[in-house]
Amino acid sequence: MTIQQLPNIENASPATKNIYEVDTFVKSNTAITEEYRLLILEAPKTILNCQPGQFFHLQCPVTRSHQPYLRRPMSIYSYSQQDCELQFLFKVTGEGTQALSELKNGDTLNVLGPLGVGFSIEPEWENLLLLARGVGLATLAPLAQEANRLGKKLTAICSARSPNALMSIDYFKDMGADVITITDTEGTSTLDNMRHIIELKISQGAVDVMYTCGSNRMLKLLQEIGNLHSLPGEIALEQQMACGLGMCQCCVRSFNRCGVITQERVCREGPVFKIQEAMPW
Amino acid sequence: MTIQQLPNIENASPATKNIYEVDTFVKSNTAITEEYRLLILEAPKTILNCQPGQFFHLQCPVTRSHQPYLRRPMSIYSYSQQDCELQFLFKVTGEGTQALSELKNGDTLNVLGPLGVGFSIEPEWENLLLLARGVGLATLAPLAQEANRLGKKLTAICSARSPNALMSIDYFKDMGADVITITDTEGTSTLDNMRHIIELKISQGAVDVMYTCGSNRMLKLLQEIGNLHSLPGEIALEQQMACGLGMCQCCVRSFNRCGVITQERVCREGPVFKIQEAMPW
Amino acid sequence: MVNLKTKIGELILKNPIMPASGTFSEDLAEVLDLNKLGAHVTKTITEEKRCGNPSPRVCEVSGSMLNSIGIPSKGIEYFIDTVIPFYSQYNVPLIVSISAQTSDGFARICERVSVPGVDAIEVNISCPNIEEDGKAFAMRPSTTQSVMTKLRSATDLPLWAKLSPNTGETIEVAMAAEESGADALVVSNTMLSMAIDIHSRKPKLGNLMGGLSGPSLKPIALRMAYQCAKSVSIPIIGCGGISTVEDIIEYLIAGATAIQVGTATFINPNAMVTLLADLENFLQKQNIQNISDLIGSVRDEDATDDVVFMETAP
Amino acid sequence: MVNLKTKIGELILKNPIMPASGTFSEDLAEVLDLNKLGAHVTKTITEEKRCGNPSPRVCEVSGSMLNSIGIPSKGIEYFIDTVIPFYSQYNVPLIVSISAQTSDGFARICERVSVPGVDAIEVNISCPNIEEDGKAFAMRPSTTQSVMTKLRSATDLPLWAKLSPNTGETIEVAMAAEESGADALVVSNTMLSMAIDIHSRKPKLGNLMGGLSGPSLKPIALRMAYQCAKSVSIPIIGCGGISTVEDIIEYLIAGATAIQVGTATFINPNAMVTLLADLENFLQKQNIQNISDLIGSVRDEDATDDVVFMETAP
Ligand SMILES: Cc1cc2nc3c(=O)[nH]c(=O)nc-3n(C[C@H](O)[C@H](O)[C@H](O)COP(=O)(O)OP(=O)(O)OC[C@H]3O[C@@H](n4cnc5c(N)ncnc54)[C@H](O)[C@@H]3O)c2cc1C
Ligand SMILES: Cc1cc2nc3c(=O)[nH]c(=O)nc-3n(C[C@H](O)[C@H](O)[C@H](O)COP(=O)(O)OP(=O)(O)OC[C@H]3O[C@@H](n4cnc5c(N)ncnc54)[C@H](O)[C@@H]3O)c2cc1C
Ligand SMILES: Cc1cc2nc3c(=O)[nH]c(=O)nc-3n(C[C@H](O)[C@H](O)[C@H](O)COP(=O)(O)O)c2cc1C
Ligand SMILES: Cc1cc2nc3c(=O)[nH]c(=O)nc-3n(C[C@H](O)[C@H](O)[C@H](O)COP(=O)(O)O)c2cc1C
Ligand code: FES
Ligand code: FES
Repeated sequence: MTIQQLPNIENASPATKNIYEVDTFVKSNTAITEEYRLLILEAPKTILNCQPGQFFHLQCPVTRSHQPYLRRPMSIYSYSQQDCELQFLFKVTGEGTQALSELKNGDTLNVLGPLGVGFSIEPEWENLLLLARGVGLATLAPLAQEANRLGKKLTAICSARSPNALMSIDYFKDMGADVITITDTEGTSTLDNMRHIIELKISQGAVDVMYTCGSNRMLKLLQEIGNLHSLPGEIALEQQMACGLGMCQCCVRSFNRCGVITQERVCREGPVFKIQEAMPW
Repeated sequence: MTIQQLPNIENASPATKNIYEVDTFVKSNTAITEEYRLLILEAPKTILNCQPGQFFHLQCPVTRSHQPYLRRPMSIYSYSQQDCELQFLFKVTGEGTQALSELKNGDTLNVLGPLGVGFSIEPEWENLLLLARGVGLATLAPLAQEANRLGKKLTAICSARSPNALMSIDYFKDMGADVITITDTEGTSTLDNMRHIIELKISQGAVDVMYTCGSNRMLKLLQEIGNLHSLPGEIALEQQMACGLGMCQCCVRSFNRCGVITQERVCREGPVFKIQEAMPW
Repeated sequence: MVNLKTKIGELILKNPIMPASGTFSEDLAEVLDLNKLGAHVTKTITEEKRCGNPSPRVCEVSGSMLNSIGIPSKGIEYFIDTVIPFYSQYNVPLIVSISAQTSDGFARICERVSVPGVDAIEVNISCPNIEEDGKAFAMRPSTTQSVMTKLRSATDLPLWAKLSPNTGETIEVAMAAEESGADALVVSNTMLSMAIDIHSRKPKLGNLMGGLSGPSLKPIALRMAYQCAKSVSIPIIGCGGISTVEDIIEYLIAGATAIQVGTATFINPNAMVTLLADLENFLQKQNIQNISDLIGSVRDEDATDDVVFMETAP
Repeated sequence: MVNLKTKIGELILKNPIMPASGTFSEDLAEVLDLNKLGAHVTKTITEEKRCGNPSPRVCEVSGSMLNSIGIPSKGIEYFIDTVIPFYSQYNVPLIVSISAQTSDGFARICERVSVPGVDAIEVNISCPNIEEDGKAFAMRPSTTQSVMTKLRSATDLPLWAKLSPNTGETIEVAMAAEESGADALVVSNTMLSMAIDIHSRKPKLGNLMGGLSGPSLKPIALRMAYQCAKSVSIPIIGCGGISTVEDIIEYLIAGATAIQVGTATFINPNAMVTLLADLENFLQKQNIQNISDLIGSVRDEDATDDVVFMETAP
């Protein structure tokens, strides 16, 4: 296993020190639902000093049928220095994730990371609320792990198309979370119902901070609720990436910093941003 | 196994009827010398109605390290309808053959063929002489098989850099050939010595026709000897190929047809040509 | 059943898939049923006999290829006596690609191939114009205009002008071709390129340079097809790097009315027939009844005109 | 030990490997030792603050990528106050890439970045010239000449003109740049291209079109580097699709004095350092003492001038 240790220099921004490009080995790669797979890698300890919300940039395999060129960004679903283990939960979409889905035990996967700025959990935040759907679960899962480690109380609202499509419920429960599931087929995943559930939790004093991921709908909802109750929150965002390191400026999104619109790089200043600064798209 | 049976139409030239594009399966892939490997494929019977001297056009595998794009032409080293077997003897040179060398048992290899016009053995030719070196052995081997089947007498002069680099000697012996080995390190592979050996065989009445492959040096030698003794001969030639089917005209070489220089396609009018018509390059 | 019919001017094709000139010949009849194709397009011919370029004529580059075949030609008589009758056995429009080094030469061969059995003439103007400075006709609107005007009066057959990606004036050339009477544009020919063998230090092609074709060319040719579709009203035939059904759909959405498949046939001789089946499947699955529903359906409403017509990388 | 030193005019580089503009930033310092590089080349800056293009700014195409980043810029002050001092900690020449939409704007920013710490100025003339018809300066010899002449009188620093593959007049543009005082040519920038999402039917780039970079560009840029090396006597810096040591050797043999690595760094952030080691190994194995022995050593003696200077696919 070649680890390319990369020198830390003075000017490195704190968030992305200790970036490694390294070969990992597939321990397992299994279907979780029809669309999602869990990839478990054996990785060197050194690269597993991660923050929840950070991501790795994966060099997907190349075959005659799939020839992804750029790396693919993937949130860390789980990491353990003790077990030398790194996990990704991914949705099979196009060229790159199809190639990932064909990885077999023992195969090599080159990863670059950990990258980006993850979620923060301020000491004074005791009650965490997390709102996740689809791929968002992958991103928010390690936050539950960390909350558990820090002894914080956690409410996880997990949304999906149907009860069958729900993922990681047991994982969140294991992390001591109070899990609420909502689905489209049951009609429980509407905006109104989400608002209702969150407002209820807030009224019970069970929310000091809210975390979410990706979706425009959820962002708007949490911005409204956050404004109303002066609650802080964080959101992990996605954007097309090339370098993943901050060089190419292709992953920018617009943010509203006290009325000034700025462009920030999702790979570098993000992928986690303050909910109130993020701009719906 | 998908066999794509391709219709024969009236205008098809006789040589390339029954061309198939088909997936075959690797039975073994082993190093023969430092540079050469033997690839044994399981192939459908239908595609194994071959002529010695014909070739297949191979779609080499694609991996992150090797991404050959065009097919690679390879002479048939051995074919057997009975065993559903197709063999290639190849030299590891660049992108494509390196990719071939990584094929493992059970892997799929898509082949297109059989292609081109092979060697002819006229009924009146009883004594065949074959002069081969390197990759040429691969091309001339099935000729020995065919000569053996037809009960012809065969002399095989096999040339190589060193005794260690000699290949397929046993194969030729099994086919009943009188095998003469010549090597650079022993100083026996000089033009003069080749000429000497062949002249001797001719004087013994052991040569009605001469076959060779590839090299400019050998072509010139056999042209001279053939002229001197009015002996017919055939040579298999190589040229860069794209389509392998006669469409792109990239594989042409010049030939001298009774004083007129013509351009012929190696993939279509060849790869086997009359020695007296071929032009040294 | 989906409707694959498409129209290039007056010419109706039963489906939009045809071979690219120079990557197709009578030989392919042994591998697939030529009756399945939307049209047959022959290798470019010249009036006189020609040898073509020195060997090697082809080499591989990352995921694609270069060629410098040149235009070996058995001459116009052989073509009329042998090739046209061969294709007449099929019930498929025959498109003949022609070339010459002067406008008058072009007009001459155009007239001579305007014979029964030929349904349209593809004009390969990517060849050097020896009357001017040796640059190809397709490099400039003025030279495109002058040759197309002569051709227009030399034949009544539909004229398809085949553009070159080597020009910096794609849109101007496309408009010049349209104005001077082209009935369709084929977009595009290969891109001038080079490769060197690092061991022998010789160019990998006998002719030093050659044309890039295959997947690497696709984003360039697609951009040109889009630019042309936006700037002229004659049909565009997309060509360059097509190897999957997704590639075909992309060209149709960009504005192409039909497409040509070149290099992909070298990798999979059955490519065109496979693509035809894939195209039918794709349309069925997407519930698209007519391919005409796809043509030019690109959703570029957000873009300003500036961007559509830009001719430089941003 | 092999000698990797190379000279671009008066400027001596300890090795021929440098990053391509826009694919490199201070951020890479966390991944590799910037002191190892032959030069540092910054992202193109403009005088004014700019936002860059709409998202998505990047997409993948077969074996390569398109980008339409545009030139987001924090403005010249930020650059002088922050970026130049950052690179001053390294013992490596700093090349600053500049752009503007008018010749005068170009001259202004050129003067302003001609400060200590800057060793050469790379002129990104692949941007639209809004004084004329909006085509990039690098599309035509005349516009290249006019902007380079103004720049020449605006600075004493070496000027590297970066050419565009979108022009049909590579050689004329190269000669115009040389005549008007360029000290070197960077060959080349990205090729205008397009990709469409077949499901949404939207262009994959927010800006509709973008520039092709990566392996697909190599045969095109290599051809341009060769043509330029044959037609001008100032040094050529090869750029386009370099990802292996073989690619570097190919450019050197074609006539490049140094090379730039762009997209490859996105795939392997360590690419430049790996290539440096590979280059040393390669030369050692081949028993080549000086890289200057490779530069321009292409064996093209068989080719006629016609072919060297052709500008169209054969
Ligand atoms: C920081 C971050 C974390 C992510 N975490 C996860 C995760 O944990 N699990 C998961 O399933 N997905 C995650 N994604 C999305 C994931 O990167 C894309 O699904 C994946 O790149 C798709 O690649 P593809 O080749 O299969 O699809 P294609 O559509 O073929 O991809 C084409 C190109 O678009 C890019 N792309 C496509 N979708 C996205 C997207 N949503 N975001 C960014 N780039 C995209 C690809 O990277 C590639 O360059 C994350 C994205 C980001 C930015
Ligand atoms: C009819 C015919 C039969 C052949 N039979 C055999 C055989 O039985 N065993 C064997 O080892 N080799 C044979 N060769 C040569 C074999 O095709 C090349 O060695 C092989 O294509 C090299 O591919 P590569 O990717 O490893 O090398 P690269 O040098 O990377 O190939 C680059 C390109 O050049 C082409 N090329 C390179 N060398 C040759 C060559 N000598 N002839 C034609 N094209 C070439 C490749 O096909 C490819 O397109 C034969 C060639 C022909 C034309
Ligand atoms: C081997 C070869 C020969 C070609 N010959 C011609 C030709 O004679 N006339 C012509 O107009 N185009 C010719 N072309 C260009 C193709 O018709 C087509 O425009 C180009 O290859 C791009 O399409 P592709 O990427 O699908 O191959 C040739 C291309 C190749 C690869
Ligand atoms: C994301 C990205 C941004 C770029 N930005 C610039 C730029 O600001 N100025 C410039 O002159 N070239 C820019 N380029 C072009 C590169 O410098 C280089 O010319 C091109 O990418 C070809 O090299 P490559 O194939 O090695 O990437 C950019 C390229 C990419 C991929
Ligand atoms: S992906 Fe390159 S800056 Fe973010
Ligand atoms: S390889 Fe195409 S004609 Fe021979």
